[in-house]
Amino acid sequence: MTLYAVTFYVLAAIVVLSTLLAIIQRQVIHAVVYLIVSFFATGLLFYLLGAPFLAALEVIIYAGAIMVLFLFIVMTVRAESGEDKGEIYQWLPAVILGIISLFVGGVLIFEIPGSKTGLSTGMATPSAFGQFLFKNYWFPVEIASFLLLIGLVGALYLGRRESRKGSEDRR
Amino acid sequence: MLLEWILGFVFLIVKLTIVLIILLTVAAYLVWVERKLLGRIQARYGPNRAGEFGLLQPLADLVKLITKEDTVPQEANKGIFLLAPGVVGLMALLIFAVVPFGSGVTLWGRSIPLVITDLNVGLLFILALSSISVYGIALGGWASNSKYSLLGGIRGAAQMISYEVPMGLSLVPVVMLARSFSLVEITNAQSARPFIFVQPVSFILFLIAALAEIKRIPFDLPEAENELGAGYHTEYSGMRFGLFFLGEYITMIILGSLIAVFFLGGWHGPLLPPIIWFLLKVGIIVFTLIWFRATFPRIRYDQLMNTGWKVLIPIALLNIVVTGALVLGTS
Amino acid sequence: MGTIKNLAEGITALLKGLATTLKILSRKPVTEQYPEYRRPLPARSRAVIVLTRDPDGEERCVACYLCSAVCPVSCISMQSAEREDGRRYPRWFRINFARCIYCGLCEEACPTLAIQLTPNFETSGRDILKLVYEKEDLLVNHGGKNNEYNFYKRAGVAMVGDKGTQINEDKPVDLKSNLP
Amino acid sequence: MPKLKIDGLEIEVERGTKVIEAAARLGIIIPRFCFHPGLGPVGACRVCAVKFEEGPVKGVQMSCMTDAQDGMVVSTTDEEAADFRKHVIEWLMMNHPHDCPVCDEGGHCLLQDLTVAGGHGIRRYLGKKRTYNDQYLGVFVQHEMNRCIQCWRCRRFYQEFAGYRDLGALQIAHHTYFGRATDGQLESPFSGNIIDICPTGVYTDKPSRFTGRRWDFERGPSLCIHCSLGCHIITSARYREMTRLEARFSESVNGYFICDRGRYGFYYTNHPERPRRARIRTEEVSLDQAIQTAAQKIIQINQKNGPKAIACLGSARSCVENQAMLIRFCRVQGWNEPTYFETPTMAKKVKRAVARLDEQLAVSMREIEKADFILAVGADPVNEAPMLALAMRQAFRNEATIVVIDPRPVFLPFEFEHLPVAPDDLEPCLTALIKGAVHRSAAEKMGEEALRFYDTAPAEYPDAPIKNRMVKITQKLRQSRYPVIICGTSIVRETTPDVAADSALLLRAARGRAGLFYLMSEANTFGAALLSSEEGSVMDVVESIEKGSVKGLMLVESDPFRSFPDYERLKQAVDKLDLFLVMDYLPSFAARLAHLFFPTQTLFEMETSFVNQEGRVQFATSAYRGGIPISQISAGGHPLRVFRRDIPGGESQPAWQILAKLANIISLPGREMFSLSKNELWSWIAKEYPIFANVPIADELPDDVRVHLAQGREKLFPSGGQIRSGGLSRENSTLELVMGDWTFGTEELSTYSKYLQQVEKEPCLFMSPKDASMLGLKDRERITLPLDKGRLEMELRIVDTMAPGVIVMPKHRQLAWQKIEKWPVKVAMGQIRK
Repeated sequence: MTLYAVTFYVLAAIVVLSTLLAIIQRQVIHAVVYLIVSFFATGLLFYLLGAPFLAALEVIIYAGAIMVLFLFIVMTVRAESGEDKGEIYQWLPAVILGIISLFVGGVLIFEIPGSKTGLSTGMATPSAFGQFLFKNYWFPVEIASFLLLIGLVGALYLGRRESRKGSEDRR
Repeated sequence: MLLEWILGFVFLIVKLTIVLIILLTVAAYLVWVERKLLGRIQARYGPNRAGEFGLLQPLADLVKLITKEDTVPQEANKGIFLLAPGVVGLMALLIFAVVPFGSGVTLWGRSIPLVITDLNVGLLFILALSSISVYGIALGGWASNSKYSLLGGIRGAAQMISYEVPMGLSLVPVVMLARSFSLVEITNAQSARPFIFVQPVSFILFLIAALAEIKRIPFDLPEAENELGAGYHTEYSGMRFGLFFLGEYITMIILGSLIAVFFLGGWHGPLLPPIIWFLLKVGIIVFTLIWFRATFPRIRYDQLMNTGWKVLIPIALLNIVVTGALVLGTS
Repeated sequence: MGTIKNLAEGITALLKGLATTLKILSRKPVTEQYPEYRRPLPARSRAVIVLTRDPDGEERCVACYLCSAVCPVSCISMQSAEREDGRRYPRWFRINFARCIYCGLCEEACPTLAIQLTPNFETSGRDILKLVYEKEDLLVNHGGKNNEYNFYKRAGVAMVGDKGTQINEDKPVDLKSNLP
Repeated sequence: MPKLKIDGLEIEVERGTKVIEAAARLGIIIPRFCFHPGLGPVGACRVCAVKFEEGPVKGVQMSCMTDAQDGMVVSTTDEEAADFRKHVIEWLMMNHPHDCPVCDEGGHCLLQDLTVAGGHGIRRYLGKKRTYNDQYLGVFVQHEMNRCIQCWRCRRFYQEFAGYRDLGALQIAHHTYFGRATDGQLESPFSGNIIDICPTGVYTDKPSRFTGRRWDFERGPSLCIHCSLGCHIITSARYREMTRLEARFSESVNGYFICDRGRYGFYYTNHPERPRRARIRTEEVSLDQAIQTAAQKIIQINQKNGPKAIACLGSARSCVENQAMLIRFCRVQGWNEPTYFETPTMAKKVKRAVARLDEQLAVSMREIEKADFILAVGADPVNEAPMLALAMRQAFRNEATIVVIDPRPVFLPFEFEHLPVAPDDLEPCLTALIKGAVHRSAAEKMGEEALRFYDTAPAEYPDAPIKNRMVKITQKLRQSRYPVIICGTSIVRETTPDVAADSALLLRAARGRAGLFYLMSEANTFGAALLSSEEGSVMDVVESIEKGSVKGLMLVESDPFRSFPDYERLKQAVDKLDLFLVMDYLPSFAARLAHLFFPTQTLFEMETSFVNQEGRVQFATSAYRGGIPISQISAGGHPLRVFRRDIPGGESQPAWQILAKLANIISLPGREMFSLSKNELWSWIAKEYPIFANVPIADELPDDVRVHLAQGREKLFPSGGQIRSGGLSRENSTLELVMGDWTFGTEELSTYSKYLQQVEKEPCLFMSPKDASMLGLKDRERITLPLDKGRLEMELRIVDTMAPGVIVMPKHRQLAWQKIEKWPVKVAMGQIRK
């Protein structure tokens, strides 16, 4: 086992564990913190697999922006953790689904021959990544950005209506 | 092969240690410099009791901070409360890993680059880490279980994610011109002409956004003493407060370095050795930051948000489009 | 057009501010260096409290409780008592300087000029109990701001002399005679 | 009823009301120095001037001298009147010295207040001031005559209200002097009141001289427990020390004044030897530890000797709460009921008195002032309950006839008829008077028993001199419209309270209105009699100890060594005990002997209630938290500079709380648990004793409530047919020893006061001239008096105002009189020697 493999497995374990912890934490803030750790480790995994740009994006966007918004909301509404311990049957579907996916994962790893073949790690430099994305997938990218634009305009519109109704202050 | 690897590793450790020690010392003395400068700007002496000219003041501060009682408020979320200052300090230190402070020296036949690691996505790395350091503030504020801290934390989170966008966008033209995310590459791209002359708009945008990002006056709303006590670190004491403090001053140095690297041509300069040039540029920027602090009043929260979203981002976007067009046109 | 004008004005204002601070940077500080240079304080400045004595060398304080009553932070406490010769005096008198705000109201309330504030302000220490002064610590050997005043010469009680012998007093009424 | 208008407010008052009082009723307090509601107007100070705008009087007039009349329109704020008042104060202040800082009145001085209120801040008069020499007025009152503003209040109280002559006005005009002819202790036992009423600092409280200012004191309404009257007082405490006590106005009990025993008797609270810590034998332990030990001991004795092997003694000086909790404690444990009285006789007398007092007959001291004929039987007011003497004096001033039937040499500060008869003859003498004044038809109307009572009463008293004097008295009684009978309970016989009550009933039937007023021995004697159901006494307990059936004794604020007649016997009995448990706040003899001692709180440290002798439940708040006074801890120097959480000596707790804690530890499973809440205790009292049901205990300081055993439940005229004819059966060879009280020196609590100890007189034996001449003894000779268990030595006083055949002696602190086997004591004449 190379240093490379060790790093991979450690990171993978961190991702799985912290995600699991994020799910089972009762304190919302703690869940958020574990999720951040998970994203951070995922970013490192990307880096390990030769995609530094993706790694950076993962951290910036998921850990740095989306989770901050989560945190922001949790802090402002001050969601308290429920004191009551959940009934066991609430966990049942999750447990069943988890067992099934573990089983499928096992089958996937040990039985499907594709998992045995070596995978070459290509260094996805930012420019290569950009070239690839905008040359092959310019249309989906444009559609996605258009959707985002619509979302942005919509949010702006809703926000404006809200503030106009309010009062005279010109913020 | 193995020897080579071990040697490289040893060099790395030595380099890390030297940089870390210098960085911490400089950060500590930066406190002294700032207090001294602020004092003089207000026609006072500033610290002048501990040692000649108060030069031992940082040491005294350190002793004080370490020996002070480390209090944790009742009902505070203890784990997160203890973790938060660490996040701030660590992220600040990590950013410095990709900052090049010289062109590289040759020692015992080995060429040693004067950067801890020349990451190919160095710029993104910086952005990523600065976005992570939001957590130190937000979580610290939340975990203190104090209304001042919470308000400080919320303000900090909102301010930092708002200004991350213009900060990132203002750097896009730089990347376009340098055609690389690597900080060394960007520095080298300015060997002839620093980007400040090519991209003055970018420079001003970055300066403003970065000031807001490191929460210095006039953007120190998360700590606003007269409204929030000390904002997110109201409840911290002793060395935990010291970590917040340290983080702030390291980020000042980092901001100086980044502006030097992105806009002032890094270590490039005539006559003087590169490292001196670099330090000079950093020093000028840091002085400017202190000068700003001595001059400008804190801006209002709505003004902060309006400036960020309605002024800086559109200008940054416009700047990207114009730069892009020019770059396409010239190539 | 207005926006550009505003912008220009704003930028000039910022630059002006920066220029001002830069100018002051070169100025000599106005601070006086305290332990090296002790500024002479006026006699009426308010710091450590003392208990003075009257011209006869007796303690002036009669423990009338007015200072403790007027003290806004309740830092003065005492117990009055009667000396063998009938003089009213504080059996103990305590000022908690850790609490005192040096407002000077006690001095103003004092009818016998006993309690006075002095310009001596250097009392800091490490033990808070050392800031609690007892009568022995407070008593001085002089009359403070007014050396002449003697309360008992004007009070009308027989203390520093018999009835009718003090300032502005008639001889005592003779009970045995009906003459006016 | 005149109707007038003061400052635009209309009010209707009784005829004869002064304008100043009418204004006070509206809440307008017109400035005054000489006027005092207890003393009335005199018009000496001129500071109550108001403007009469309309009506029969016009212009600026003294509101205290003007009767309220119809149609008056009065302005108190009129400029002319205000200016007048302002000048009056300036004149009064002309000679007033500038000695407020060394004057104890400063801070609650009427003159100071009005000077400030009048705006007279700076003296304009620069001439010489008039001075006076001061006098020594004794232990209680400090004199500083320079301060006088000639309001005459002191003289009017001292001479007119209280009836003593030694303090008064001397000199004339501008030189008027208030004092005594020569220096010396004031004779009146009410002298302290001149301190209260003096509007400035001429008379100040000597024991509390220079101890503090009014604003520094912790003050609270409380009760005086130095006799059974229960006067209302205000306490002042500072630095954990009770420093001063003043009279509190009470409409129906003491009015505006109190006696010196009440005013200066409280020093037992600060007594330097007062036990403040729990003790096991001589070892000081924590209260909890002592309670644990006591519980173990009690359980041991209970298991070994049964529940009846522990006896409890309460006391009549304890509050209702303590007495009730002790009873509850004993009932829950299954013990015998606690005992409150020394002898079975005393228990019976008090219980009869309590049983006979009902709503219609019982009178308060204010009502006594309105009586026109007062008949005191076996009562010595100045010595037993001084304030009663003042109330009787007010009746005298209203031209009432006052008759005292008592063997002792009774002194009262007014003219009265004294019929000195032996204790056995009190009842015949009383009933003879009643029979002479009441027609038989009145008794007939009241039924058979009344008639029997009337018929058995002797028609006349056999002794000729007294019989002759009774003729005039009977005539007066026949003319009276409101007679009141005052009956003592100390020296009288068992049946006397009943006879007094029956006589009062008869008088009421004949005169239409009559009152009955019992005097009792201690502050809560009435409460003890109401609460305790058995008629046991200390005597019975001592007998049980001697027999060996009682192994443990628990004393709750009781010191039988003081009151039990046979000291030696009691001491031997106590020595036999397995467990001797004492709860008290006094350094009493019993406390010193205790195997287990618990410190309790005095009335000033807890919220309590007492029932006075007319059945009035009265309440007291706690003045301060308790603990060793700072002055005692620091030995006069400055307070110690130590930080501690607890109060030094602050372990004392109300006795009833200690009892509750003890009970909760002893209690077997299934038994009732006691709560430490006062309200819970009171609800128990109300449940067990329905007459307490309407006591408003939830209030912070409830108003007084009178409780009386319901009328009609008692058989009336039980004394019918039992009255002896009296006078004739006296043996000539023996003298009866009567032990009475003195104002100072006999009441238990006040004997611990160092100031009262200074004024108490040497104990002496009183004898009538007839007996003395038979024995050949002279006045002021030292004699020896033989008693059952030894002899006493003291001075002899021959007084002609006492009954022959009787010798009188005080139960004095300085006298070891507890050498008596049994009451009543007969002393063989020949054995009294020089």
